[in-house]
Amino acid sequence: MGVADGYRTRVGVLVENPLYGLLAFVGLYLVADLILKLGGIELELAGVKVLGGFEPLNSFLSKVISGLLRGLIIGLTGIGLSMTYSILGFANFAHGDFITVGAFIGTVTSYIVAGVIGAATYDIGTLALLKIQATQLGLAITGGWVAFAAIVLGLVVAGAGTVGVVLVVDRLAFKPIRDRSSVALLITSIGVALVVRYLANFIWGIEKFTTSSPLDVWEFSVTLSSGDVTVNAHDLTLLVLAVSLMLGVHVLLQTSKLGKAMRAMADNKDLARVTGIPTERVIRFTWVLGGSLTGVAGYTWVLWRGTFGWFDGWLFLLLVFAAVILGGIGSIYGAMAGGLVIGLARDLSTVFIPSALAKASAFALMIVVLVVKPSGLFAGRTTA
Amino acid sequence: MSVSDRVPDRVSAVRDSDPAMILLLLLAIYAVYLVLGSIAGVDPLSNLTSLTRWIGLFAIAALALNLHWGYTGLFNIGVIGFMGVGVYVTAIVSKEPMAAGGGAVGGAAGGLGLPLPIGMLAGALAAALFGLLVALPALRLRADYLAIVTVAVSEIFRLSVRNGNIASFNVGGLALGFGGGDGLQLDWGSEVELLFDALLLGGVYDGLVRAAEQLTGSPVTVDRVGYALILLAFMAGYYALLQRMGNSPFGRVLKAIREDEEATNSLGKDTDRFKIVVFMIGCGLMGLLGVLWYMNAGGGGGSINPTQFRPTITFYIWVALIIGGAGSNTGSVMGGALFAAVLYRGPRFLQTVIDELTGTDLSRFARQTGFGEAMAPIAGSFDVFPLLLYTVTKLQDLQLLIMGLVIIYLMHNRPQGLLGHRKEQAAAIELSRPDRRSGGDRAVAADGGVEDE
Amino acid sequence: MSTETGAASGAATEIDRWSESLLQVRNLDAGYGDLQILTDVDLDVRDGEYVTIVGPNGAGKSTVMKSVFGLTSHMGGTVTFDDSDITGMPPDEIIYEGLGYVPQNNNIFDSLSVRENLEMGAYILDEVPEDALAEVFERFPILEERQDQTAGTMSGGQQQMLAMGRALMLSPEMLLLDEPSAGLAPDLVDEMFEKVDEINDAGTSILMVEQNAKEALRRCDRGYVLVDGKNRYEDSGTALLDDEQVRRDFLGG
Amino acid sequence: MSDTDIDAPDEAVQANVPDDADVDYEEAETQDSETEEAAKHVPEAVPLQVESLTKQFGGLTAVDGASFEVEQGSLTGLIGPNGAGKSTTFNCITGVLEPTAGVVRFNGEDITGLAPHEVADRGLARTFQIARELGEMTVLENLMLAPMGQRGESLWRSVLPFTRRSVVEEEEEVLEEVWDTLEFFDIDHLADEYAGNLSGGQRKLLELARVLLTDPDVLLLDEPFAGVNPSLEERLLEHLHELREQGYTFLIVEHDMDLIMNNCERVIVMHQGSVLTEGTPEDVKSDERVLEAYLGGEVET
Repeated sequence: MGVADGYRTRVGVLVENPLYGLLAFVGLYLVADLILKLGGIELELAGVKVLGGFEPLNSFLSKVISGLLRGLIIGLTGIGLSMTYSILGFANFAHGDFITVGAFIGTVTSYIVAGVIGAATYDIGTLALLKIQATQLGLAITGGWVAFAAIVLGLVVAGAGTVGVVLVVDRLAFKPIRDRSSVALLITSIGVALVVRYLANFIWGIEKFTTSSPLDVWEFSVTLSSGDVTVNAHDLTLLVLAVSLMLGVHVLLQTSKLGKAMRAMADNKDLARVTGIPTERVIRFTWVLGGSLTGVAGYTWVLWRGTFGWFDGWLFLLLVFAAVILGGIGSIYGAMAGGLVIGLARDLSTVFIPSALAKASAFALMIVVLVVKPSGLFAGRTTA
Repeated sequence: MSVSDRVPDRVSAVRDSDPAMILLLLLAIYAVYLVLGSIAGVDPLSNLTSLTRWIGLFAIAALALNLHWGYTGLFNIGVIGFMGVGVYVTAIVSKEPMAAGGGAVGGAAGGLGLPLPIGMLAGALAAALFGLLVALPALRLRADYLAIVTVAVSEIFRLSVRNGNIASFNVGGLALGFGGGDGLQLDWGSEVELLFDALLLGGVYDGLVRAAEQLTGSPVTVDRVGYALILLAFMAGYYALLQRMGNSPFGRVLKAIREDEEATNSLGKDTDRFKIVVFMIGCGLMGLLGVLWYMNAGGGGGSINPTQFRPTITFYIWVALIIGGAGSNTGSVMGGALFAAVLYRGPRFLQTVIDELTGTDLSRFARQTGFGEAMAPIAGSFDVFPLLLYTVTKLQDLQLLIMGLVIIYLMHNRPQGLLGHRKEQAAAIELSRPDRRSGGDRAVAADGGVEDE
Repeated sequence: MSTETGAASGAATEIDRWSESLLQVRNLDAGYGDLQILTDVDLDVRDGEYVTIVGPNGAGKSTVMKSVFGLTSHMGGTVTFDDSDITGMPPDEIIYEGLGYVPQNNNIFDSLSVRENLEMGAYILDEVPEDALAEVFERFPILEERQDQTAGTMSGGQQQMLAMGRALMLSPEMLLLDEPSAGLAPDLVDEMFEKVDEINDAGTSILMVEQNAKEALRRCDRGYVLVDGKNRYEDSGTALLDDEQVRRDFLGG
Repeated sequence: MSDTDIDAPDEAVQANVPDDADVDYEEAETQDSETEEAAKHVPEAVPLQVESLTKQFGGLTAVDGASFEVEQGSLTGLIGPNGAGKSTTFNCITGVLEPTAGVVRFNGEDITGLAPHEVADRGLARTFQIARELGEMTVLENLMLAPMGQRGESLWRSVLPFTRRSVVEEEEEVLEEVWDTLEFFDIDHLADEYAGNLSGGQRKLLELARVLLTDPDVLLLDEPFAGVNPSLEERLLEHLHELREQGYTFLIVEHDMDLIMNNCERVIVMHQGSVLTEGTPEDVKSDERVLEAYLGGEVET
């Protein structure tokens, strides 16, 4: 199983070389196709369409924007996944459900703040179970100071609450088997994922909830000849938040003592121990950092899409894995970059293929990367 | 089953105790279900057939997964994808033909109309080939990467069949297709009868029909019983096949790959070839399992639909295997049976029994109430009964939560499974000391004299 | 300083001779898992002394180091440092006792910068000890020059300096060096040995395991020859070096 | 595995005497007269030839143009100080690592860059420095695995009813051979034990027994005596000599010098990735450069 590095297999050699040529061809084809589509040109060969078509510029730009925003959420989530991989040494299949935790805890907080302070007509139980139409709460970041406060508090609690859950999970599920194989930890994480996911189901039920009230969210449009490109305040919130959090993580890892210790531990656990770095504390800090980012990412998803269900975090996890693998598992900068690539790939793929296959194409991209460059694009380092 | 006739009786008795253990467990499970069922007045026939259905399916599933993970260490968490390929291809091959453009509705699609056994063979073959497609790039990856790739592939499959563009297409004047988001009706006739016929057991089937008509007067019951029997037969077949595969030099190499691939390679075994072959075989078995799983929705013709192919069932199967203990076929069957009876069917059955006993309809209560209503009395008057009731009514959803806890518990406390470590030697014969040399003349070895023989 | 304790093969009784030693290893048995490597090893390092352990391949030299630093399975005997019993203590506690350890391989954090590596060396302190850092930079000017470089991109010799620098960040009383010359080009080996001399001259006791026996014995105060997991000879470095029997031991008597 | 005797694999080897068997000795020109004499000695057969083998890991050159040969039926020692590149050389010969440059010839055939199982298949088998026992398999299973090209390794032969019988018969033959080997190494009392529960020395024995069962021509043993107790070591050595007399060829990496010097008729000394010298133990012992290499410092090569 530990075949990927150093040790050669014949399958690898067989598969790699013709594949590079094929990949280059596909890449060039897609670029050419895109250019022709944007120009509205269609090339036919013997009556069969081979290249081009029509893709309005505004639709294309909307896809780019949507892809970037999705990529930011993926990246934000991926940082935590990547860190736990490099410091604890396993692929955490419960990570997707930590998004769910953040989304629910944050939204409940926002509902309660907006419902109790603002409208004061709902009881806390109803609000906490998200049983009312959110439009009545006017939960938009530009919807007045109460809504603004509700959203900011929601963000904070989403982060902090997820940290709490994650720490409890680590203490109960992962710490007792810290020294076991990565596969044992991985299987355990699947168990954790089921518990968390179905606990959310148990409490909030299977219906998706919807939050934002579109009327109150400010929109900014640019009109092109082919139509409008629109961005709203929640998109911008996500952009600002994600970028600043990523910068924050960068600064933290580069300058803080614990951040450096995390990188040190990701690099060389034995040496970290010999040097006197308190490994358990570093692990706890890893969960805190990863958990808070993931929780916030969950809440920003709610803001951005305006809806969330108990199963969504799990469905999202594969995209996050795709991003993290693409960027080189273990590297947080890889996770950020991989997130953007996967997000863009997912949304831009709809230029070429039916939108139902958008997600599939992102997974396919991940598999291609695993085949061509198993160590990821930011290869060579397993650095947090 | 794999016992050679040359092996002494004493030994075969020991070997045979494995199937005996399985039988004993099955009997115990049936007894509990029958007793509880009769208390609650559940029809014993439907009680037993639906229990058998799930025991059979999960045992088969655990056996197939055990070949990948338990024997060879291939971390496949895309089982449902391979099941899907199997059942979809079978559907297309064996569905009634439909002329292209004939169906007015968009997604309607027919098949090639070939006999069901051929369809099943094609389905298993297609799943094996799909496995090859995954294996070529993925088998050189580390276990955790292979896990991610397999689950991604199963999702790619699900998303692809959901896509409307291949819901229906025209091949040589026939409308074939995957049905898109609407899924496919498995209208290949009475699959149970077809399978009995294929096994040249048409007479047995007719006998069953006559017996059922005398007993209950319903032909549906025949299909239920027949389906249960078919599943048990397949379970026995899978078990025999995999035992034979495991108890052979072939199986020995698989175990060796699981333990240390590089060392095995250095002993002159072409480990890549073994991994590819075994991955394909396992995927083929999963493909066939897919057909069995969806062919008969508890008595009637089945249907398939992309939402059924979410990874949830994969995790069920993993829990079943972990309970039984990866690496042992006997353990896999027992794990599958325990999982089906206790964790999978258990909550629903318990709910039915409670319904019958209390004369209530708990599932209606679940629809009417929610977590909030259940919690409110606790806050007010410490009345936990509504929460308990809600919990009971949500048992079906909660079973996955419980499974999660079971996984965590087993990984912490019994990573070798409930049955513990089982010493199953991978060889075609019993590995005892050959008769010609009794324990007494070990001295020969001490001076190295064996070489002269 | 080195003359004071060197050539200590005097006639004084064992107990008197070593009563004041900083590190005392007595009857140490140790190994990995169930595999015993060391049998009955005795070893002493006095305050300020420079002691070398040499011996043929596979004699268990590195295991002695690791056992002192709590990285092997302890099977018997005692290790005392600075009058406190550190037998079986885990490495992250031993580090508080004033012992520094430089492993043979993987002894730096590759992806951290040089400066960050040094800061990690002083992790257990609240603040980065500026004076210790200045001292390390003074001793290894190349580290100051390259303090922002990613450690993994430096040459082998520089990495070895960095590993020593990291261990010196806590100003330990004693430094354990495991084959510091391994894998270094010949001219770098000399430089490395000079650095060890300097560190010792500044008052830090040294216990060093070396493959490069000739050079190590020439420079140290005292040496031990380890064969088959037991210490066979002990004398001043130069005396050992001239001993024909010792030379032959390296090629298997 | 039809011929299950542990017998001399001679014919194939004898037929393959390379014409240029002595070419590579020219590299050893700076040696004293005794070694030159050794160089003139043209071996009967040279099953294993390594020419200018080089292996780089990134910027580090672990093996730097090493050339040597192993004679048919010899017990050859490969020694050198830590970091001399012995294990890397082993890994390059057996296909675990792909050499950066150079050629490995086995029985005259260029086997450079073949996969480990292809190398093993040609009769060049190896053991590992740290025993690679298959922990969750019993000792018997570990050994039953080893014989090459078992019919039952084909899935169909193992599963189909009408071929199963031949598999069973073969298994019985293999089992007998395995018990012989178990008794030969006196570990038959451990037969049903999981290999993971064995002690370090027992694992070494198991690994040697296992590799012998692959019926190789040449065995590459990586520190076979590490962790083996002295009495066991003695018996192992006896076995090695016995096997060598039967025609097996051994190349042994070992750090215990006594052992190499007393048991090998040829010794190859590696230093800093290349071959410093080779010859009889006496030659090597009296070679001042070898001692220098071991004591440390620069050595003129």
